[in-house]
This record gives sequence, C-alpha cells and structure tokens, in this order.
Amino acid sequence: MNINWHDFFIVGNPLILGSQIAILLTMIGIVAGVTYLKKWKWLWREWLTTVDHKRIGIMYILSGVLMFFRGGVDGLLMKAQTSRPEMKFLDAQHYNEIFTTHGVIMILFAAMPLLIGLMNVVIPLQIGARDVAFPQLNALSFWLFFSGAMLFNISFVVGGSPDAGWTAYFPLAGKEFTPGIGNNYYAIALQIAGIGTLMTGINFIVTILKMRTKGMTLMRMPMFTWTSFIASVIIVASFPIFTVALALMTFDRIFGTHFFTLAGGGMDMMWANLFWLWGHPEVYIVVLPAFGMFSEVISTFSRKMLFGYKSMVFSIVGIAFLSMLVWVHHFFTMGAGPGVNSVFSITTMMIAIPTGVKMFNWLFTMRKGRIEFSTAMLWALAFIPCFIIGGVTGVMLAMGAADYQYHNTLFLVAHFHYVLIPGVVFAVFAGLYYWWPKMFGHMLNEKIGKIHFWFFTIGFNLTFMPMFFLGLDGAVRRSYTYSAESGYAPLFLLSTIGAVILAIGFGALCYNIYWSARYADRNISNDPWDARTLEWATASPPPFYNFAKLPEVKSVDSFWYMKKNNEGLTLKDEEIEEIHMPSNSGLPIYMGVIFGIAGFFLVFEWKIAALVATVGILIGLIIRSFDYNDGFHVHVDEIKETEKAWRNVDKGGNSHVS
Amino acid sequence: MAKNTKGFPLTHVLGFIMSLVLTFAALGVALKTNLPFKTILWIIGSLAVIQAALQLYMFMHMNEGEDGKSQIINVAYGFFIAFVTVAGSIWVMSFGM
Amino acid sequence: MSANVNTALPLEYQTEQNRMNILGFWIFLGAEIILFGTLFAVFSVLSARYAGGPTPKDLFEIKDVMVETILLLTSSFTCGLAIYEMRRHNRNGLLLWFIITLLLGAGFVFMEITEFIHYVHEGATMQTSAFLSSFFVLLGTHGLHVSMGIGWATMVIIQILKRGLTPVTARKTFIIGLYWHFLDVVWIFIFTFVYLARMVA
Amino acid sequence: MHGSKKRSNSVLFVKGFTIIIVKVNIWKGEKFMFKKSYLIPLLALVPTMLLSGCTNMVVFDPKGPAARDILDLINWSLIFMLLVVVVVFGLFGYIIWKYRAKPENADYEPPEEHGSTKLEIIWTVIPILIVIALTIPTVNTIYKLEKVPAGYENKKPITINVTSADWKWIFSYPEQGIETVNYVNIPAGTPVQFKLTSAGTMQSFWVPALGGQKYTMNKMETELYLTADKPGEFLGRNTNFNGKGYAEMEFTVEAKSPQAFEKWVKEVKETAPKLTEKKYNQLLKPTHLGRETFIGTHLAWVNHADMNSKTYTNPELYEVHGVKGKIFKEKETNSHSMDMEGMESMDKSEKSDGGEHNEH
Repeated sequence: MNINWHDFFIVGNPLILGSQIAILLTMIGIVAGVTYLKKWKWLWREWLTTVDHKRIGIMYILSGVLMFFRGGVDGLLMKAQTSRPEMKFLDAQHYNEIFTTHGVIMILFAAMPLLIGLMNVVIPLQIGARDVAFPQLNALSFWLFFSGAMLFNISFVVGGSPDAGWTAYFPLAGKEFTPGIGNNYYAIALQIAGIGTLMTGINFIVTILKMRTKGMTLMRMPMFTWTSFIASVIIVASFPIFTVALALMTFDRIFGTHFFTLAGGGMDMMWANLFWLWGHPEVYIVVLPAFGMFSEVISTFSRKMLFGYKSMVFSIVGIAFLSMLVWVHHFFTMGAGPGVNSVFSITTMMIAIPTGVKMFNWLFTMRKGRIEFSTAMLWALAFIPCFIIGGVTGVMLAMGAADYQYHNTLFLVAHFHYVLIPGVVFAVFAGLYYWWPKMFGHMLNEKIGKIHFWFFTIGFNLTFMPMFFLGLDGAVRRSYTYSAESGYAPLFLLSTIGAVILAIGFGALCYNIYWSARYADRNISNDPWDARTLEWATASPPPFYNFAKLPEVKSVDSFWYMKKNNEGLTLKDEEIEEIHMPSNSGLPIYMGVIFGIAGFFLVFEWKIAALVATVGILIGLIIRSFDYNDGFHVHVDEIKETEKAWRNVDKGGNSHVS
Repeated sequence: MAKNTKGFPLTHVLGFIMSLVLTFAALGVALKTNLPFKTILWIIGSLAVIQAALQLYMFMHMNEGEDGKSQIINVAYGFFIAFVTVAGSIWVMSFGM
Repeated sequence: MSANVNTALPLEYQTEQNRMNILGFWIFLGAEIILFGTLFAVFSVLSARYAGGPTPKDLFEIKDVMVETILLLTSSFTCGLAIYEMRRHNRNGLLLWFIITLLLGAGFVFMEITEFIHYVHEGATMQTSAFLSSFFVLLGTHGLHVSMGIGWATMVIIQILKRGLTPVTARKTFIIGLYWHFLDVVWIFIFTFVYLARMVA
Repeated sequence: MHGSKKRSNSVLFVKGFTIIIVKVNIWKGEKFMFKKSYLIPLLALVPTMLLSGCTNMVVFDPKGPAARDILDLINWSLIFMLLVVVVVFGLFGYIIWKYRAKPENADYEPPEEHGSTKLEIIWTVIPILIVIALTIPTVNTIYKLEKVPAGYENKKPITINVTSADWKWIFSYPEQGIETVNYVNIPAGTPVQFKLTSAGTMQSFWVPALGGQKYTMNKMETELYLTADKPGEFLGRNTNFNGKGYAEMEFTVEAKSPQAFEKWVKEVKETAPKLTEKKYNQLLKPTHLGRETFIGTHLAWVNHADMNSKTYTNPELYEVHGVKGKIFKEKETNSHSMDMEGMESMDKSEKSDGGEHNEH
C-alpha cells in the first residue's frame, strides 16, 4: 500500500490543522510538566505499573471523561453544521468522519471506560475483597483499552478517520467504496480495545463468583455487584462475535478476502448481522451497570432498602437472556421476511417488561422513604422520566411494521439518545458524585453539581426532543445538510441551542472536578452519605489492601446491618494478620504499547512491520509465562498503623448534603 | 493420591475408543449411505455433539471441583449462544443465500 | 489469596488462586466456543458461494482429512494420559506423554499446512471466493490456535523441568491440557460440518 | 436539492411544547418554590399541543394505503405509550412530592420494606397484556404490507425495477420499456410492485407519504408494494448512509391519473434518447445527476438482483484524503474476470470527466 507521504498528515483543513497544533502543544505541555515536577518515577511506580483495582479504575474514569469531552466536541461540530440549512461549515467527508468518531468514541471509549472504571473501583470493596481475581490481567485490560483508544484518536490527524458510521456497514466500509486507511483504524483500534474488554468480563465473573467475603451469599450482594456480574456475562457472550466481525473486516480490507465485498461472492448483509449480534448486547452491557448504580443511589438517598431485591435480580437475568435474541430489530427493513420480523418484534417488546419491573421497583423504593435531593439523587430522579420517554419510543420502534417508517430517521436517533444519555450518562454522573469521596477523600461541590445537573438535563431535553418530531417529518440521520424548503430549520436550530446548553453543563462538571480537587473540604466522614453497602465500611480513600480484617456479612445491605447492630465496626489488634498483595508489573503497559505499534503498522498495511511487532507481543506472553513473582506480604505493624490513622480520628464530618 | 501403582487409565482408553467409533460412524453415514442430505446432516451433527460431550466429561473433567456447576453452566451458555448465532444467522440470511 | 494449601485436592486445585485460574480459563473457553461458533455461522452462510471458483468436491480428499483427525484425536488421548500421570505425581510419565501429544499436534499442523499449499497451487486462495475465504479463516484460526498451543506447552514443559511438579506448574499443565482437549472438540465440528457435510451436499 | 415541500407552521406549537418540557424538568427536582398551581394546566396543554401539531408531519399525513396501515398501528401504540407515560410520571411526581426530606420529618426512619409479590405480579402482568395488545396488530400489519393493499386487489399492479447507485436512483419500467433517473411517475390508484436492488452500496428506498422503507442490496432483490390513492407529488429518499453524496440522494414520486400516465409514456417514447450500455456505465459512476429519461432499460444487459451479476465497482473514482481506491489484483480464475478487464480498459479510454461531483 504505497501511501504518499504528504497524505500521512492530513492537511488543508483549518479545523484539523488547529487540532494538530492543539494535540502537539498538550503533549509537549504534559511531558514538560512531569519532567519539571520530577514525577516520572512516581508516575511509573504509582500509576503506570499499578495492579491496584482502585488506581486502574481511576485511570479508566479519567480517560473516559477525556473521551467524553472529545466525543462531545464532535457532537457540537455536528450540531453547528446542521444548525442552519445548506450550512457550509463542514463538507460531507468531514461531517461523515465526525459522526463516525462521535458514535464510536461516545459508546466504546467514553461510556464503557467510565462504567468499567466505576466497576473496578467499587466491586472489590462491595464484596469485601482485597483485589480482583487476576490483578495483572486487570492492568492489561486497561492498557489494551487505552492503546486502542489512542490509536483510534490519532486517526483524526494521521491518515484520516473512518467515515462509514459507527456501524461501518459493508460494502460502504469495504475497500470497494471507501479507499484509504480510515476504516482500517476502525477495524484494528476497536479490536485491541475489544480484547481488553473481554478480559475485564472474565476477570469480574471470577472475582464476583469466588472472592465474596464470608457470609455474602449471591442474594446478599449489593445490586451494583449483581448488575456488573450480569454485564460481565454478556461481555463474555458477545465480545467474541465482535472480535470475529472485526477480524473478517480487517481481512476484507487488507488481505483482499471476500466476506462482505460485492465481488467474489461476498455477502454484505452478513456484516450487519454479525455487527448487531454484538451491537445489541453491547448496549445492555452499557446500561445494566448503570441500573445498578441507580439502585445504590436511590436506596441510599431514600434511606430505605431496595424494594423487591429478588425481582430486581430476576429482571436483569431476564434482560441478559433476552438481549442475545433481539438483534434483528436493527434491520427489520432489510427484507428478511415477515416471519423473521414478527418473531424479533415480539422478543424485542418482551425486553420492555423486565425494564418496566425495575422502574416500578425504583419508584416503590422511594415510596415511604425520606428522599434527599443531593446531586447524585437528582441524576437518579431525572433518569426516571427521561428514560421512560426513551423506553416508550423503544417499544414503538420494536413494532416491525412501524419501524419501516422510523428506521434511520431522527426519531430513531432521538430514541437511542433518550435511552443512552439518561440510562448511562446520568448514571455515570450519579456514580461519580456518589463515589467521589470514596475514591478521592473529598466530595464534589454540591452547588456546582446542581448547576451541572440543571444545564445538562435541560440542554439534553432541548437537544433531543425536537428530533422526535423531525424524524416523524421525514428527516433522516447522518445527513450533513438539509434543504431550506424541507421546513426542518427551526427545530434543528432549537436542537443546536440545546446542545450548547448541554455543553455548558459538561463544562460545569469539569470545573467542579478542578474546584473540588483544589478547595473541597478534606476532613469528611468515611461514610458521608450514611450509605448501606460494604464499600463504605473502610477508609475514604481506602488503603491499598482495602480491609484490614475481611468483614463478615449477615444480610443484604451489610454495612447498614453492621451500623444498626454495631457489629464488626471495631478492629482489635490481635485480629490483624499478614496480608498477601500482588506486586506491580511493567508488563501490562509494555503490552499496551506493543499492541498499539503493531496496530498502527497494520492500519497502514505495512504487513512485515506489523509481523515483527506481533513477535513483540509473543515475547510479552512468554515473559508473563515465566513470571513466578507472586506478590509481597504486608506486615502486621504497617497495617496497625494505617488502620489507627483513619479509624479513631473519625473526622466527624456529617453528611452535609446542601 | 500418592498411589503410584501401575493403575490402568480405564476411562481414558474407553473415551478414546468411543471417540474413534463415533468419528468412523459419522464418516460411514456421510459417505457410504445415500440418505437424503438433511438426515445425514442431522445424524453426523448429533454424533459430533455426543463426541463433544464425551470429550468434555471424560477428558476435561468439566464437572469436577467446587466450581463444577458454574463451569457446566458456562459451557452450556457458550454452546447456546453459538447455536443461536449459527441458526439465527442462517435463518435471517436464508432469503439471500 | 492466603496460601492455605488444601492437600486433599489434586495438585492443580490446591490453592485458592489455582482454583480461580482454572475457573477463569473455563470462562475463556466459553468465549472461545462463541468465537468459533461465529466463524461456523459465517462459513455456513457463505459456504455455497464459490463465485465460479473451485467447489469443495473439487478440493477435499477424505484420506488426508481422516489422517489429520486421527492425529488430533490420538493427541487428545495422550494428553489425557499425561494429566492422568500428573495426578499420580509421576513427572516423567507426564513429560513423556506430553511430548508425544505435542509431536502428534505438530504432525497435524504440518499436514494442514501442506493441505493448504496444495489448495493454493490449485488456484484456490483466500481471495478466490467467499467460500474459500471463510474456509481458510475458520481452518486457519483453528490451526493458529494449535500452533500457539504447541509453543505455550513447550514453555510449560521447560518450567516443569526447571521447577518440578508444584501446585503452580501442575495448574499450568492442567490448563494447557484443557486448551488442547478444547481444540479437539472444535476439530470434531470442523470435521463434521466443513468436510463431511460439504462432501455430501 | 430539488423537490419542494409544503412549509408547516408548527414552529410555534413546537417551541411552546419545548418550553413546557423545560418547566416539567424544573418542577421535577426543585425544592418547592415553584407553585403547584402552574402545574395542572401546563400538563393538560401538552397532549393538545402534541396532537394538533402532528397532522402536518409526513408520517401522520399518509397518502397511500401502506402508510395508512402503519399510521393506524402507530396511533394504536401511542395510546398505550401515553398511558405508561402518564402512570409513571404521575406516580413519580406524587412520590417525590409526598416523601421528600422536609425539616419536619427529620427523625422519620423509613420502614424496612422487602417488597410485595402482589405488586410485582401486577406490574409484570399488565405490561405483558400491553405487549400482547401491541403484538397482534403488529404481526397483522407486517404480513399485510407484504401483499397488494386491501381495496386494490382487482387492479393489475404495474412493476417498476428500482436500482440504487452511488448517489442516484434509477427506475426501469419493464412493461413500458422506458427508464428514468431521480424521478418516477406512477399511475394513481394502481398498486405498484417495486422490485428493489442496488448497483453498489446498501441503501434504503423510502417514500414516507406512501409507505415504509426497504433496503436495496447488490445481487439481491427485495420487494415493496406502494400505492398512491390520488394524484400528487411525494418526496422520496435514501435513508441508509452511503458515503459522500448521501445527503442529496432524493427523488420525486409523481402519481398521475392513469390516462396522464399513458400520455407521459407515449411522449417519452417519442422524445427520450436511447439508453446504451456505455451511457449506463456512465450513469453508475459516483456522481450526482439531475432528472434523466431514456427509452429501453438496462435490464437488457444486466440485472443487479441476480446473484452472479457483474460487479460494477469503480474504486479508483473514490478518493479519501488523497488515497485512490484500487481493485485488489483480481487473480480470480472465475468466468467473469475476462470482462472485468474489458470494463477497466473501457474506463481508461474515457478518463476525461473523472468523478468530480457537481456538489452544490
């Protein structure tokens, strides 16, 4: 593939030139800053080679917020281009690249890491464990995700971004209609990140099955642990399909095979089939942990046990089972015949039933409760009505015949934003505000939090509610412009105004993170929200070994039980034993880097160089096989001293919910 | 466990012989008989499933250990999803094959 | 993960970490079943699309396929014997049968590569048609897994020679044994649905 | 972009509706400075606003039996969905208003409620009934849309082959022996059987006023019955993204009275140019075209719906960031590789106009 060098860097477009300079400056700034503060050794020891689930979780969350920013900017650019009819701000090619990267980044590189990050931080603490089952595999999962995300992001400035939509339907995404290497980035960067996610799925299934503390039976686990467990099962069940689909796409684009091409007997429908076989379970992977977070937040801020715990568990198992049987509702209009469309209309509508059960259980958790309007709770409250609009339009879309009029219109776009943003983004915000004290030892400012909440919620509704009506009026998705005679102009303008308010909301969150890191009150109680589950039974932020003595669990909401019966809260010296913890390792970050390099060479179709880099990957595997280092022991006196530091000087901060 | 008498691995030998029998049976049914294609497909398919189950239980000790139950559920769920993928893809794509 | 060793169990199950690794590997095998299931779905959908190129009847010779199948089946049997010897703490018996398993596996890979080269010489390459693309990728993925397994097993053998039979090396051997048996399970379905079914159709 | 569309005056209604949405959000979580008295009239306004503003949206303004059947289904589902919205919004509003934390209930300790099977049964069975109530009409409509619409069984449907190509629509009338690009005339009151296929990327043929959409795929055929009750002009477009020229892939459907349709056909037969294979290959290049009309159809030499039909791809005419597409060195030994070279040599001969788009 003889790519001529002046195309290596994308030139000739002020926007791209501006971002190239911006990226260059930020990189130089970071390197200079770290060298100036002489923090390289600290960075290497504490963060780059860590295997501590809490550190990995925080790294996931930071990269998730960064990617959410970039995806958001993509969204704003799209809104700017469609604010007026026949707008000349972006041309078709640039707009197509932006909506493709917006889709991929928002789902795979913003929502997934934010959720997996919160899972990483919270799950071991909630089940009373010291770390995940396979700590080094956990670090490897993060670095693979990170290298996939970085590889995908440099596509904007080096070589051109993919431009066939986040679904990359064939034959458009094939070499017959989209030359260039844009879509190679899609096939390879998502493959690397996908491998990392599959490892996370396996890791969390074993952690939750095997490492629960004494007394915590499956039916006494917190709801966020349950939803993460079921989401991990769906990850293990669906990501292999995505691995195969992306591998076949890579073969088609780089090695000239005929899986999905027009020539040589390929079948382009097979790509849509494989993509959605993974695609739909993927959106349930993203929404289930979010449901778990809402259960925790609503239960804590209504000061009441989760209503109908058993039926909540059965409903997520039901959702998981059905999620693998509905994928054809994404292509009712492909003409698979009335029989197929009817069966999948039914299975898709059935999935609304367990979701409805969960919704009523949340409402009845709040009934007879004492609802406090903290920022985290506000997000959970706003979730209910907005998600109902999303869910209701989902059932309308599930009806095969009606979908012939809704499919690929802005009605569909409004639906999935009304399900993804209240369902996942609101949950992540609620989770961040709720667990921020547990992660960092200080709380996010509630006042700025409320500004963030109101701007974001109003902006969201203002942006996406008009799209329902535009879609019913015939406006299609992914169209970079529309005619003045179409009559869509006022609603599109309204939607753009909404998007600006949405962006201000996100800006308030960034300011809140900055402000709290600098000025927030540090001496707050380790249980600021007077919560109910085990992660609040240890220090905030917890010591690296989480629990000096693994707690014993007597009931669901175990920490609430411990507080009410005043059991297991004190720690006597003779109860402390030596703790065995895994040691740091440089191998995961090495693997992330070598995978990124191999991916980069394969994207540019330099097959020999990619092969050599793959040998580097094998060497990494061999080193891991010969690595017999099985951790270190934390001595009793060190534990005693850390425990004394946080236990008896209970900083007495009340749960000041303003 | 420390008995190192020259025990005879009976289950393994039995398993091996049965695998061979099943393989040659499938070969015979497929090439030697002229049954309709659909029936042959069903017979050799079920022979393959039997051989796979035999392999999982006799050689791989799937139901052994404290996690035996979760291992069985896991493999069963894996085969279920694989079946849904294969049968679903064929059924949905059949109008264009 | 306190190192409370439960000596009542076989060597590879004795520590908590070992039990977790084995369960983790079983879940990985669940994912592999779905991965190969998807490759089978692609093959069964595309297997009738020759695009004018060579069809399965022109290419497949049952004799070679049977030899490959017997090789892999026997290697699965000898691998079972190796694990059986390991459970009786007989290190040399384990190493003997383990090396025989790898030789049989190497034989299988050699036969498969020659089969592929033979097809390419007949003009049936991966780029010829959708049928051949899906055939080569399905068989290739399985063959690649077997070759990776041979490499991985040699690493484990070196570790057994260096450190003898400890709970850790026993666990690694047991897991490579599971991996090997699993590849034979996949080959059973390849033999049935790729070769036999297409030669009858 | 051609095809004007009547301008609706729902802007006022929609702006009003969105302001109400903003008000509802403020009320949801805000401490109680907001007077409850505003609430009831505002909420009552929403459904009236919604329903009145809805008649001029194309999906709610059907001009053909297929679109009408789908609209009946949509309205049927809207009833249940509004029911669910009202129940949940009402329950939600009531609960957070009644059980909110107030200074006076500071020492109220909420009861430990495990749940109630009775309630669980209620909110499982009722949704099941709703799903059943929605499924029956859905399945009926799905099967009904596959056939000639009710009331038109006695009329003999005419067949039109639709071929979607990169960034244009090609309509062939096998019975009349003519072919048009980017516009299609049909006799009003007669069911039309559209046989859909594509010469390249996967696209979707959609005329919202007349009925649902269906995908067009290369080497495959999908079928769609559409009928226009009365003469009129309707906008149609591609809804499945297919590259740079996707946004402008619109076409017009003109339903004429049967006599006017016959007159048009006769007129085309006299005036339109003859369609040649060279001109057809020219049409398939990735460009935007205005309206064109020909005598004869391309079905004479290629039917893209046939699985072994020739592949018409011109990758070298697609350019992304300076990188030109190229067909992989076709080492195919199969039959139709010979004329593949033929196609290429012909392409090279008329490299003149290349593939620039008259983008506007």
